[in-house]
Amino acid sequence: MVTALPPLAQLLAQWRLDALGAAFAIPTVVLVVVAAVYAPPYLAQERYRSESPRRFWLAYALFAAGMLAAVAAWDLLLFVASWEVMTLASYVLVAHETSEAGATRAAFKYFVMTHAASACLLLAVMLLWAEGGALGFDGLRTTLAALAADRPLLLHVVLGLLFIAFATKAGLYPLGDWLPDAHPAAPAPVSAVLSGIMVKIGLYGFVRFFVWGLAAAAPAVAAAWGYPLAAAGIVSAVLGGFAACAAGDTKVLLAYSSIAQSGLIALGIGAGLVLAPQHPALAQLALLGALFHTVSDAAVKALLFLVAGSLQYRTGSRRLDAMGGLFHAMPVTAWTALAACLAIAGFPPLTAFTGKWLMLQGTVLSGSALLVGAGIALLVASVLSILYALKFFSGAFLAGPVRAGALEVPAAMAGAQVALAVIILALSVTPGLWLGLLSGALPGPTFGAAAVPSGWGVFAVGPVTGSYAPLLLVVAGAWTCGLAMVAIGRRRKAPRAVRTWMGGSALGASLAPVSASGFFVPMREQMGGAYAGLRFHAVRMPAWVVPSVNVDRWVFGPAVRAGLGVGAALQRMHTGTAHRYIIWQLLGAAALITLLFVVRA
Amino acid sequence: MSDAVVWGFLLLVLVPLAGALLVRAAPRRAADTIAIATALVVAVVAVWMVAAYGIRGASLPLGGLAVVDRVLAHPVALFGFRLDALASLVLLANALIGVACVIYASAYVGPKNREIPASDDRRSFYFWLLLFVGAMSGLVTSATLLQLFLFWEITTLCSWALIGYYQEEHGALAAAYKAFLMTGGGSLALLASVIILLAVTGSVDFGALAQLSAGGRAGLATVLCVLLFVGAWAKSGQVPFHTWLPDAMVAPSPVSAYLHAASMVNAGAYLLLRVVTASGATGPGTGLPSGAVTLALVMGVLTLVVAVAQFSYQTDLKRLLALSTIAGLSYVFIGAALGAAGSPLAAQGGALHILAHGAGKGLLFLAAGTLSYACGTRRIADLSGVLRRQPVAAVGFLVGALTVTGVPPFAGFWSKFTLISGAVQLGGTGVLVAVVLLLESVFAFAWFLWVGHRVFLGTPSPAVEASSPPSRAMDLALILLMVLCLAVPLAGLPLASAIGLGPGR
Amino acid sequence: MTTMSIERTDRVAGSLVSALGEHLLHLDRPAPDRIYCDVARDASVAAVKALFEGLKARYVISVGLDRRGEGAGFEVLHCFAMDEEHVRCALRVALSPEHPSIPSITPVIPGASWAELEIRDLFGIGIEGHPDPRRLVLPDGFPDDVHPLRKDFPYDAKPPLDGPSRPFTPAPPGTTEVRLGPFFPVLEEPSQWRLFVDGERIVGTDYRGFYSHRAIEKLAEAKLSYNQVISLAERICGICGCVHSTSYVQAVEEAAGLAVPRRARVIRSLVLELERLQSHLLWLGIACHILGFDFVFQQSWRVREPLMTLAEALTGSRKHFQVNVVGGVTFDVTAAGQERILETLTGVERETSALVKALEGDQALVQRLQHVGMFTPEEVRLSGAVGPTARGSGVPVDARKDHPYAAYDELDFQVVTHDGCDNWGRTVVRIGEAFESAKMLRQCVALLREMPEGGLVADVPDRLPPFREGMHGVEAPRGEVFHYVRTGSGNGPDRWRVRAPSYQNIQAVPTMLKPGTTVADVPITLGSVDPCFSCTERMEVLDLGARTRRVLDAGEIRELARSGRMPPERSAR
Amino acid sequence: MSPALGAVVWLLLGPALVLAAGPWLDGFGRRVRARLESRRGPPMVQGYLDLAKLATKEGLVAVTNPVTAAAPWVALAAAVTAGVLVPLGGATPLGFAGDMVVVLYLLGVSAAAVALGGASGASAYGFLGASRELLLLLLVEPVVAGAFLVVGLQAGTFRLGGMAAWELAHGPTVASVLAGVAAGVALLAYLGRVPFDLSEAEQELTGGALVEFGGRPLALFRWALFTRWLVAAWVVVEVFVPTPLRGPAGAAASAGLVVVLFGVLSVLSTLIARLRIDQARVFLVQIGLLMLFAFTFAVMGA
Repeated sequence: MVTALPPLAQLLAQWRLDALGAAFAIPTVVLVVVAAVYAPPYLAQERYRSESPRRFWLAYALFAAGMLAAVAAWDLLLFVASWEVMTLASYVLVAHETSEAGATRAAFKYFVMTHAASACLLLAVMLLWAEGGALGFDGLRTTLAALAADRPLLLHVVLGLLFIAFATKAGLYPLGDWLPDAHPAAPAPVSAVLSGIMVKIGLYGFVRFFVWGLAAAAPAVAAAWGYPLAAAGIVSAVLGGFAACAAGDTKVLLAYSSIAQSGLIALGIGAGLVLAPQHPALAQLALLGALFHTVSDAAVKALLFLVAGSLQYRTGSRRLDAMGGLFHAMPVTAWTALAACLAIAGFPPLTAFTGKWLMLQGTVLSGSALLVGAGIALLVASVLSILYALKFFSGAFLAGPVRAGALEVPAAMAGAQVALAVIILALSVTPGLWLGLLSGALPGPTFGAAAVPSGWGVFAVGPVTGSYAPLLLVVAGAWTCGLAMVAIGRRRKAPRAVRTWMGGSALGASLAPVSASGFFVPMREQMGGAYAGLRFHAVRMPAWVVPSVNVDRWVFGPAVRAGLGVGAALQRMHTGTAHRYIIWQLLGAAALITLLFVVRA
Repeated sequence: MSDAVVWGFLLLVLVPLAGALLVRAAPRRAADTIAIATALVVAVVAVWMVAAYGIRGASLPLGGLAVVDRVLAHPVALFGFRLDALASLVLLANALIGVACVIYASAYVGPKNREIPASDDRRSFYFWLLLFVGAMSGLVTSATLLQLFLFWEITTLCSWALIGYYQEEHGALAAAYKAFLMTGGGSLALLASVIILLAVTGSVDFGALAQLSAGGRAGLATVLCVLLFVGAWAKSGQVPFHTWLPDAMVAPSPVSAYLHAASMVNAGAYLLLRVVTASGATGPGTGLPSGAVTLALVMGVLTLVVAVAQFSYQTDLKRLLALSTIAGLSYVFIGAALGAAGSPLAAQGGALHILAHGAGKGLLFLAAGTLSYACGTRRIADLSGVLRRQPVAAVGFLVGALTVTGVPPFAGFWSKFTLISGAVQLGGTGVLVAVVLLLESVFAFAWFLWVGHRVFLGTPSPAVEASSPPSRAMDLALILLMVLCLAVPLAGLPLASAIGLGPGR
Repeated sequence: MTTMSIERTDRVAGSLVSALGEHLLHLDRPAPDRIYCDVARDASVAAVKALFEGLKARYVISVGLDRRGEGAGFEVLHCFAMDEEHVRCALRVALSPEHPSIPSITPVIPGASWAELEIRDLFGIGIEGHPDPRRLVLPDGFPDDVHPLRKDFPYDAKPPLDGPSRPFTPAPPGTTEVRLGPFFPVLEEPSQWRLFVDGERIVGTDYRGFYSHRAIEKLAEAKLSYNQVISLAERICGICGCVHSTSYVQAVEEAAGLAVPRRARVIRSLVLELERLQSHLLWLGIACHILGFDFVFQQSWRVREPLMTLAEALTGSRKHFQVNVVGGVTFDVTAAGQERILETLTGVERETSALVKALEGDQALVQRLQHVGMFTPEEVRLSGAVGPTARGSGVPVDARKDHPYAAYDELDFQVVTHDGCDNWGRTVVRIGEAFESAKMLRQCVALLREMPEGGLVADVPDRLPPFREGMHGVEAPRGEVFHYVRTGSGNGPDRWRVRAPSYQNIQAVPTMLKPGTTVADVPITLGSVDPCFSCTERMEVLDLGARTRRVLDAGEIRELARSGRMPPERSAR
Repeated sequence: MSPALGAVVWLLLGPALVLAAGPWLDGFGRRVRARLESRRGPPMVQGYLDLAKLATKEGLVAVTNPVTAAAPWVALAAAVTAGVLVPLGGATPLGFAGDMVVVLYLLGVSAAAVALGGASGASAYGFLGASRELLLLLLVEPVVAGAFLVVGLQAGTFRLGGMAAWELAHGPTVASVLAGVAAGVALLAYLGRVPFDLSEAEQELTGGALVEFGGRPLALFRWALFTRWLVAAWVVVEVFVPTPLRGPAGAAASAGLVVVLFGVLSVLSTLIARLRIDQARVFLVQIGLLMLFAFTFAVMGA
């Protein structure tokens, strides 16, 4: 039994950044820098004027440090501490707009829910420590293996606690209910980092503990936990997608999409865990898919949140209804948004396709009923992502009144967006390169580097189960356009611009423009109820609690009153009348005799 | 035994006493200077003592009384001073938070206070406060139960005087009287326990109970334990004596922060830890009787639940904090009980929690005090948007809340982590207790955050709009405590790790 | 027959006297089964209530009259029908010649809304308390104080077009406006429906019709002779060849007290049923086309084609049969024609049966029709809807049975009804009626064969008695066509009021578009009443000389159409 | 011919072939339909004539922005690219560039480009059409993809060449037959033919998503639509009823099967009334169940 904490200095020295950590740390650094470039002009908005920029930047720095520390910590306690620093700093960032009730309420919900999850993490860590006697990650596998051998029940409890903690952070349904509130409330650069990276840190937890630790130590247990993880992933991916389709607010839409994407990644990780013992090659594909999707979604989702921020910066609203036709007014934002939307929709040749494609192979080809189901759910979720991506883009940039004038955001903001778009394109056309690098992050003997398929090119990915070369598709598409252009003849002149007519008058003259969300109501109707059904509601204290804990009322108060009462009664007895004393004596004697009888009997 | 140790112990008790007398006699203007200087000297001495002897340990036996020796037919050590890791933690809390509170009080108690404007003459206030500092130092460094009891009664007296300081304030005298009755009544039980112990075992050492239990008289030992617990519960406002502490919130905020959060109320918890660490874990023939340990554990958890259950309907910020204090102290009681049940980590965590919680809760009270000072109200409903007006208090409140609820990297995390890990190590019931503690942490956290949101964020309410700026002294005190909240683990963790179970130390 | 009808009329008159009580000023029975009651202006609403709610009479139409030339004032006639009693009755309300106004009955009978507004627009008779007093009939720009149907307004006058336009109801907040029309694929004629939709679900509608009001009533009253009006009446509708003319001549015959020869009456029935049969097949095709089922559309029209050829062979024309003349018909159906009818019918009946069988088996189609466009019997009554629209809701209103005319009293046929109250109900009714029509056509041929040829026209006096009234309904394919004729002092009508069935049925469509209906259900619901509504408002003008091009908006097109000149270019564009 | 050379040749020739073949299907489909409706119908080359007519018309655009301008091109390019990935005559020269999932996704891109085009015009009809198009995509895509996955699952690969080879080697299994039927029926919806043409429902939305397009852009959209018909029918044929013939004979056999399949689809499309979106959902869910049965058999190994 451990009798004391190890010295603090020793604890604080446990850092190590392995390939797995780096796979999360590098996107973190990139996103944190990009969002930091975006933030200054964004925060100069009127609505943030009264907030202290120092507070923001201090929290932002802590936030970044916390995230990096969480992936670099090589010690359970340090991991927990970094985790909480990350949460705490992000809470301050979410609540940045202190006078806005909605933002603070969201921040509150966020912090409380994630803190409750941290408590689970803490308890799990304590159990691991108490059982294994070591806090370092080096001993983690040993501890897990020992637990699996000796105390499987306890191991499952620990894993269950870890599951709750990571699932909450990763926004998996229903534990991630904070997400749709917190992400919209935060300033856009913060939302970008929250959604791009912090949510992924929750998934890092899954990979670190379940894949890196557990799958190597106790494959059977890991496979068993793969099922609930994949199931949570499926539910989140589908419900999140439905909710995103139903949303009318840009950032709420993106927040639900984060839940959905997070669910997809969890699905991949879960599938990897399940498959690892029997089909290591497919497991590898699923896990690689999940990791690739983590990286690509980090860039895509961050970019989308920055775009949502830019839209809010210029239109003052987050509602798709209030926007529309912004393509000409904000060309840079529109182009980057287009890249991100097409990417998140999973259209080849853009980036999100790769991850989904690999996960699809990993799940369906396994032939396991549950995983095939997961594959179909993945398909549904993919189509939903197409729906909400197109809804977002068309609602903001295409539909509605055509806006004139230059509304483009300041250079720093546009620059940040462009940088992310470039990253997305880089990830898109060279999937083989990144997958090769990520396969190095797959841990342990099970998914070791030896299992990496050979012969993957930089531009083409070709496992036996599928093939994909995005650049070639682009070439074929371009060639097709060329042929078609030849076939239908050269355009003599540019098409003439006319106004949209309806019912005898031009749009904008007497007819109100079509609002984006109004025409996506079918989506709202058909999909809105799916997620909202299980949102958390405020808890009220039952009425009986208040009086029942008032000890003064039912113990001390009566005691004091009784004491005073006895005193007063005694006082009244002393009337000075002789015969009353005699009566008392007789009564006393009678009582005594009765008592004697009772005692003897 | 060097002279330095002797001087150290003497200074700890005598400097505040002297300061108290001096401030009483000095002119009104010099009172602040004298009081702050005294507190600073005590703090310096305390820090030095802890640094020098905290882990190594130091003691100054003073022997007993001839009369008693004769009656019991052998020499009994009735008095003496001792400093070890456990005492160091509490001493640090007492001395460091003491400085902050005295500095704070120099601005808070006076005519500028919008809630309760008071006279500029703070001499009697300082008198009681410094007297209390001395008494508490003595209490912490006492080597025997008897000496501890004597200082104990002095702190009760100081508490009575300070709660009733605002005599004109509605309910102040009644609250003071109530606190005095309840804590005083409790100490009668403690006295009884000490006297019987002395009569039966011929010792007033902290380990005497364990000897009694080991000596085959577990029944009597249990009864004495319970009597001793009653004293400790009453002092620390634990169930069923938890009702005086919220009422005592009519006292000036620095008093609430110091006596009723950081220092005096810890006495009961400290006593228990003292007895537990001196007794060792329960086991066949050793340690405290298991029945008493179970009772302590059960009452600790009960207190926790009862206190937290009352959070939800509090309208007064300080009453809420008082309830939270009750809950916080129950951690220490639980830690002690778990320690007695065999987990040294839990006892260490409990000890560290005294310091961590003291710093955090002191900070919370002072932050709340700043609000009532500046805005003239402590009602949660009347306050909102304070962040814009009183940023230091707001940040202080947040830091305090994060500290007492155990969010890393603040002090409370380390103490709670150690304590709960200890509970988890015990397995079985320990894990259940750990779950309850974590649930409480989360709930308390949520509640504090919610109150914090209501009070500090949003648009300023009329009361806040009209608020006056806080004084520098008050902000300084807040900042000191914030630093403390972060710095506690640095010194506290090594000290706590040095606490072991059993008479060996 | 006549005795029976006199007894019936006595009974109804009795109940009218007791129902109207002191409101009744005078009761007039100029013809069998026709009652006219004079009531005071202020008692008109109470009288309408007594009739509509007390006696459960069916509202038909309200007619405005300008009798200032006869030394009286204005007059409004609220026409009702007591279908079970086979009696038609009208409440006559005399109004002042200077500032005529009448309390609105729309709050009691929602279906009276258009009729009242039309009286307001065309006669300048104020309607007090109308719930939606927007302009209805007058075109945009027509001055508010000019009322074309007043006798002092020359039929060829052109007032300055600087008056107000009809405002549309704005879309409720949060909804989007979808405009169907003025030109829309399923509305073959101009009318505009504005649907306020939340997504695909409808939360409200606004309608505007009367885009091509042709002022035929004014023309007839001002310029035409009785027999000239027949040609005009036939051209009211593009699909029906003779229902309006039949109704008109019968109203004139009723007013003049003319008895039409039996053979002429049988021929009228025969042509009317031929009409119905082709019309229902046409409708079936269009309904299926609306539903995206072009297969049935093509087949249904193919099946209908022999009927059109038959019509041409019998009358000389595929449409506009020119069968009627006041007092009889213009041609006989010869033996060869009779043969041809029977022959054609056999083929049509066989093929229609096959088509219907295929339709009823198509679950997807049935599902699209069932429970859509719900129209309850009570709503039928309130809206005054007629024809298959009413019968699809189980209301057996049918002028052929209720107010027999032509040879229908001699024919054996069923009034087809359906309790579905939905689009499917209306479909089933039309299909059933098509077969009933075929049956009746055979009966007509049989009747013609057994009666002697010749005697197609009654003796008609040179001048018809002036200021006599006739009101007559004919059951057209879409429902009862109603014509009111008041003979004039010359050789033409003094007042001719036409009420097409669609006039009431279209008013009922918003009721059928119950909240929750989706956009996809609108065209077929509208189609289910087989609305009879013509031209676009969008027009592009190419100036080849200047090589420019302009898009004209509604106002500019109007200006161009009326003035014949290009409107000046507006700087705003 | 070396694989690399084959790939280059097919990359150059394939798109031209696919582009050329698509419009013929339109003429063929209309002829089939006309015959069923007792009409003569247009000539077989009507598809080409329509495109030629539209290409010469002046372009009118309600909203000018790069996305709207690019949408028709993307729709066409994606559909054609999908086409060149499909095996023909037993050869899959570009099989390394994309598998079955890529093909389905590219067809999805093509459909989404139509929706984007429809949504850009601010016309209520266009928007409703786009909205319906996307909802339909949501319903049909998993069904069609699922049916293909069944074969992929059995073959152990998503490579189209591998799937066809497996199907040939193992003959029709219970699972693949069920999946084939599901895919065939779902094709109606996938191709946006009646009864699933509700996104352009002329009688309701006057053309729906494409209402604001005319001239060349409309020509391209129509061309993309024809190509989608071709490619989808083709890939179904190659995966579910692969021909054992190789080379030109194999290509001819496949083409014959595509024409037969498309003819059957045209008959079905003529004989069913357009569904409302809720009916379409019910219908597709039923097909989806069939697909799930297929999966069940596939997982069991049947």
